[in-house]
Amino acid sequence: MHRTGELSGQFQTLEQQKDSATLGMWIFLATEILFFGGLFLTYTINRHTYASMFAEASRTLDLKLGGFNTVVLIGSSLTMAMAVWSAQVGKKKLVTLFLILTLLLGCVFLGVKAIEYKQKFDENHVPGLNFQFEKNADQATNAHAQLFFSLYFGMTGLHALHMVIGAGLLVWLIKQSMAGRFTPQYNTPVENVGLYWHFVDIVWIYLFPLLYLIDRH
Amino acid sequence: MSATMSTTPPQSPGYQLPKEHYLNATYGIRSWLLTTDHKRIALLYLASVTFFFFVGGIFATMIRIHLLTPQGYLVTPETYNKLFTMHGVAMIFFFLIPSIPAVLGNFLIPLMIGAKDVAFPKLNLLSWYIYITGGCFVLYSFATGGLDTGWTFYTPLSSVYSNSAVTPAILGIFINGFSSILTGLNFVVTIHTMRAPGMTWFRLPLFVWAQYSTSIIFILGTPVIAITLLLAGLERMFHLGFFNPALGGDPILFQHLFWFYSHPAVYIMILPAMGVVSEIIPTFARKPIFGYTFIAASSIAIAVIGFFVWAHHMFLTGESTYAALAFSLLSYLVAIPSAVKVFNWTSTLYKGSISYDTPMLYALGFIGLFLIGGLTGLFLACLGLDIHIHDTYFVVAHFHYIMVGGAVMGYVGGLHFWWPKITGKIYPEFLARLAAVILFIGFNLTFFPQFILGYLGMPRRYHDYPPEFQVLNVMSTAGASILALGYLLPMLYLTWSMRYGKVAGPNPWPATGLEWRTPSPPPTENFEVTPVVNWEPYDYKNRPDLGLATPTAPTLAPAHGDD
Amino acid sequence: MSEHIVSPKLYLLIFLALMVLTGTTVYAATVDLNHYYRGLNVIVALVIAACKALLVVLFFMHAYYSSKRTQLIIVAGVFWLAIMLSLTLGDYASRSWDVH
Amino acid sequence: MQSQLPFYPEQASNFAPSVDSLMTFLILVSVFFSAAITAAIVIFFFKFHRKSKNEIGVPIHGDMRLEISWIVFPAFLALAMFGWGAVVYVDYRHPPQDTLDLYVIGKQWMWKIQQPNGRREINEMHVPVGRDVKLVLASEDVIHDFFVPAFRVKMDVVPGHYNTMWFRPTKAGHYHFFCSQYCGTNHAVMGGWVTVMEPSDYAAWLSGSTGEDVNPVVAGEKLFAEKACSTCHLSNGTGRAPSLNGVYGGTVRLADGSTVTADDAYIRESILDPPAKIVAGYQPLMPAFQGQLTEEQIMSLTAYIKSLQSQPVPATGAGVTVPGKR
Ligand code: HEA
Ligand code: HEA
Ligand code: HEC
Ligand code: CUA
Ligand SMILES: [Cu+2]
Repeated sequence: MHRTGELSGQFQTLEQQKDSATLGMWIFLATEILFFGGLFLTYTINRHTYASMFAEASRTLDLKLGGFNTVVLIGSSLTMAMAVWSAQVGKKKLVTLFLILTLLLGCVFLGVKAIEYKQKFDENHVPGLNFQFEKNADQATNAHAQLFFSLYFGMTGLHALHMVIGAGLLVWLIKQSMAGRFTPQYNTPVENVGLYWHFVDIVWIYLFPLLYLIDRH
Repeated sequence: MSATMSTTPPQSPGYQLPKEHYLNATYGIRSWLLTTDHKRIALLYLASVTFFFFVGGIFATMIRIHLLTPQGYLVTPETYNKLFTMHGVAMIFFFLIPSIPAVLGNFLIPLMIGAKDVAFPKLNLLSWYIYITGGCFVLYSFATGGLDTGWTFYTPLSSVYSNSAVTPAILGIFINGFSSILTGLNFVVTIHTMRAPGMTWFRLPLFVWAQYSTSIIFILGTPVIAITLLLAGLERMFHLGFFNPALGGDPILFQHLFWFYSHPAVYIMILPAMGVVSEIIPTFARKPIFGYTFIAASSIAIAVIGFFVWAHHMFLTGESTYAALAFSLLSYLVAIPSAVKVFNWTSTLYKGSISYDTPMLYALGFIGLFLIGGLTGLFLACLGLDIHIHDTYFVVAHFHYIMVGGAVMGYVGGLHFWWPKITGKIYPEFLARLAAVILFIGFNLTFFPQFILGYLGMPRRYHDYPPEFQVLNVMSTAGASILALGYLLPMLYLTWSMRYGKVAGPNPWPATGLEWRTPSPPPTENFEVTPVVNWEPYDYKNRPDLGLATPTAPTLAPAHGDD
Repeated sequence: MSEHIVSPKLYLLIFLALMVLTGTTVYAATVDLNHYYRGLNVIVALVIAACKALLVVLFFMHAYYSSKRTQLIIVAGVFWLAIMLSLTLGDYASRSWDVH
Repeated sequence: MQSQLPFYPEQASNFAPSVDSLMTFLILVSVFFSAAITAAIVIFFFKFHRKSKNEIGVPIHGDMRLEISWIVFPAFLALAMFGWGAVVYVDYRHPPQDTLDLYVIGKQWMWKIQQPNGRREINEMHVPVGRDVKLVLASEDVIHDFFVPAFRVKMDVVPGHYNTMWFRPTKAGHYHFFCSQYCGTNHAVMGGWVTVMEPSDYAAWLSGSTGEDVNPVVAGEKLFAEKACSTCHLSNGTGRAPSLNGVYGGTVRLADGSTVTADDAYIRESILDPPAKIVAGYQPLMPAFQGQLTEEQIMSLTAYIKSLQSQPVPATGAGVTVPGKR
């Protein structure tokens, strides 16, 4: 991703430069799969061992907020895709507009997440801080419920961190887009940030059922 | 295809260094610390991994001195435990894993494929800074309380019980992981998109194939160790329970996650060294390597199959019998591509024109020591035998044979081989051969007795051992002092040669790779004109530019079709 | 790299499909499917998530139109994840077969 | 223990000869390959040493038949190693029936061993020669590993669950055992001695047990009352919980339709984490005892439950009560 869209020294052609950037982005996303993969493995094993406890703990999460956030995030993926499209067809104004929309939706997501975290905090459901699952829960129940919430915070926290980084990248894109940098010939940064943003969306697509939707009957 | 190449001047003694090259293109600390030139970054890595090798080596020396007597008089038990842990951490994560990839790989990959630089030069510099940051965290941990968990960080010892500075060490290794990932990413993209015209996949030097395979592991393995250590660190900081059975967690899960990375990581350490050997042998036998395709493919095979064997470190943890059977069988499978390499290297010598310059001595030493290390890996992968030798000195001997006898020998050999390219100077040949022989002898004396110790039942990580094991331990310590001397020599004469060595010229050996077709040291942009490749790798017969005799008249014959 | 431009209509369509799937997964979680087959609830949830992820990868991320090389990287990432999950879970699952 | 053969520790169990012959086989294979390759290198060195400065080698690019043969031949040897190793290992992981069961608890940095009759030892283990011995291993803190070189056996001792190992001592004597998994500061001194005795000596030694040792069955019975297990687990099965009489070693049907064998690990799990496996026909009422019992207490409870096999069901249906409880 070169700042100006000019050819940087190590490359021979713009084509080669773009090819490299895209390849690099995809490889990075492959590492991300494995990075989250370790968490998913930990989750799977614990959920299997403490199935009923996980179901019980999962039911304390706010399904409405979680569902709302899912819609918001998928929506932001749509606007991100539209931003890429606008760049590809050369509608410079639209690029900026869609990037801003994406950023806004991302912020809404993070805001809701913050509300949820606050609730957990009030309910003493934050591991490591006076964790207490139910009023008179015994030691073992507490420990197993804490496992669920550790994973909940670990997974959503890491996901949120990715969102924050994504938001930072969006701000950077918006600035450039306002300067009219992105053209049908040069839009690799938009495309690549797009790829990243969609990936973060996919992670959430898995987190939502795994954390919020355990045996809600 | 005619071999019309006109870049290299004809061989003649009395070379001059090129007027301007990457070392003197700009001056000042800033020009080094902010450089994006892959060659300079390689030198930054060279300095830093050497530093960590010293750190690790000093710990190793103290370990060996302590083990001279059964009760050990040098240090307390706590300190001893810190010594081997810090030795392992410094050597593995901060010396051996980055050594060949980040030093030789960085320097050579663009030169070998005819590119001006790697695909993402800034990312490359960033990798180095990340590495240094991680290193600082780890050094901080060493300096403030040390680290006594073993390099494997098994929970719940590391996450609950240890009183040492575990958290900064874990953070350091976590951070360092991103350096590996970025390096691997950079290499893969570079190899895919930056090859010079004519540099097809099957004309790539085998060193590049090895680096490519290594990068696959960097990319797909490293993230897992990152998340694993992050979880262990969080568990330690916030008293969570992922791996702590007292809170419902599972310590075996940690081992699965740890070895999912750390077994493939051993191939990160050996594959690049195999790549180096695959360059050295054809050069000093002056003939094409035997079975190019098989060596190239076996690198990829090792990288891929290497991901299927990790739980052979866990045969006695209580993993299921079925899992143990599967992982043992797969471990034998991964030995086959290594065997293929060994046989092909040996066959390359057949009907060669062999000279025994220093790099060749290291390469042949590598074959022998890697062979022993690899074969004893088969003992450990053998389920029935591992019951007895697991976690004994047999394991310690196995991995030092591969990592010190194999990987470090390959690294030092590679440094000698490309030293003329890196510095433009030749090292003193006699001293260099002497050092190679000293290292070989010292190494075997240090680590061979440990196989016997292991089979006799001496567990590893013991600061105190039954007296009947003393004789073998004394032998090992004696060997280690020879080994230390052996490492001291190259450090001295290589440094000396940078200033006082003879000027090497572009292609002193001569070798066939692209990197030898540009001045030594190369200019910042590597090649004056983008090279065009129209010869096969390691092809001496059709390279009149090298100035060597050819069996037939030096006609410009087609590059292939010779057999 | 030939660039393929996906029409906004298709994007919208994918988005709607994702919404429908989200609704389905929420609904499916409120029904006791485990009753029919042990663990069916999780399986359904994961299959739906996989479908959603596939839609995003193929169309939002243009993998459907990308080079073989890009597709190979995606497959490799998923495949390696599968190695990690299947071999580890295989250990856990087969421990209880050792009844003696 | 100093051995007669300088490269082998003493052979004192049924596994020692099998492991040693496996070792011999692998050494032979290794020597074969090392010798062949070293010989090739040395011969080529003398034969193909560079004769003149500008000489080059004969270009040979490869040979398909060779490649295939050096893939296939090692593969066969590898399979042989795997197969033989697997046979020994599978045998080791499956203890025979009717073993002498000892409980071994590792904690930083000592070993507690309990004989079947309750006699306890610390860093010492007495076993009879010629009898199949099974060790049930538990840890109070971190991972340890019980390793007896002369028996060629070892097994990790993992907190949070039981591992088992077995062997049959074949030679009376005194053998070192070690902790072979790094476990912190005094890992190196966390060892002791296994004494293998003639069966009659062993019996005598066992009965010489001093009165201080609390029989685990008695201790377990006491705990069973103290922890109020007895309020639910009535022995006639009329309580809210299943009767535990004869449970041990049998097959239990679970609520989800599957079955399990009630071994040590199952009893342990049932106590620490009851919801994990619910007995068919019962509600998940039982509180989890994780964090409230030491490994030793769990073993006593298990020993008690095990002893219920042979006890006749009390006619009164009053369950198991121990006089003089708190
Ligand atoms: C660079 C590092 C490196 C490499 C390349 C290897 C390579 C191999 N390793 Fe090793 N290993 C380590 C570093 C390495 N290892 C470390 C650090 C540990 C200890 C970790 C710790 O606990 O701290 C360890 C531990 C270790 C164990 C666990 C031991 C235990 O704790 O009980 C096992 C078990 O299977 C094992 C097996 C193997 C095998 C089968 C190979 C194979 O890849 C070897 C293949 C090579 C050959 C086989 C030689 C060439 C072949 C021939 C000439 C033909 C003949 C071949 C046949 C007949 C098949 N290793
Ligand atoms: C790349 C990896 C690497 C390398 C290169 C080495 C190199 C050496 N190691 Fe190793 N070692 C490990 C990786 C490595 N090690 C690992 C992973 C462990 C396991 C840790 C654990 O259990 O957690 C281990 C454990 C280990 C043990 C077992 C400790 C125990 O279990 O109790 C021993 C014991 O002998 C040992 C010895 C040595 C020696 C003598 C060298 C020598 O080769 C070192 C020689 C180098 C120097 C000495 C420095 C350079 C020389 C000079 C600067 C000259 C001047 C110096 C002097 C005169 C002193 N190491
Ligand atoms: C509040 C009642 C209650 C108490 C107190 C209680 N249990 Fe239980 N226990 C049950 C019930 C109900 C079951 C059957 C359902 C299940 O498997 O969880 C059970 C099952 C078991 C089982 C498995 C039995 C089988 O047939 O497979 C064991 C073993 C056991 N309990 C041991 C104990 C021990 C030891 C204690 C005391 C430390 C104890 N229980 C205390 C209610 C109780
Ligand atoms: Cu206990 Cu080592
Ligand atoms: Cu391994």
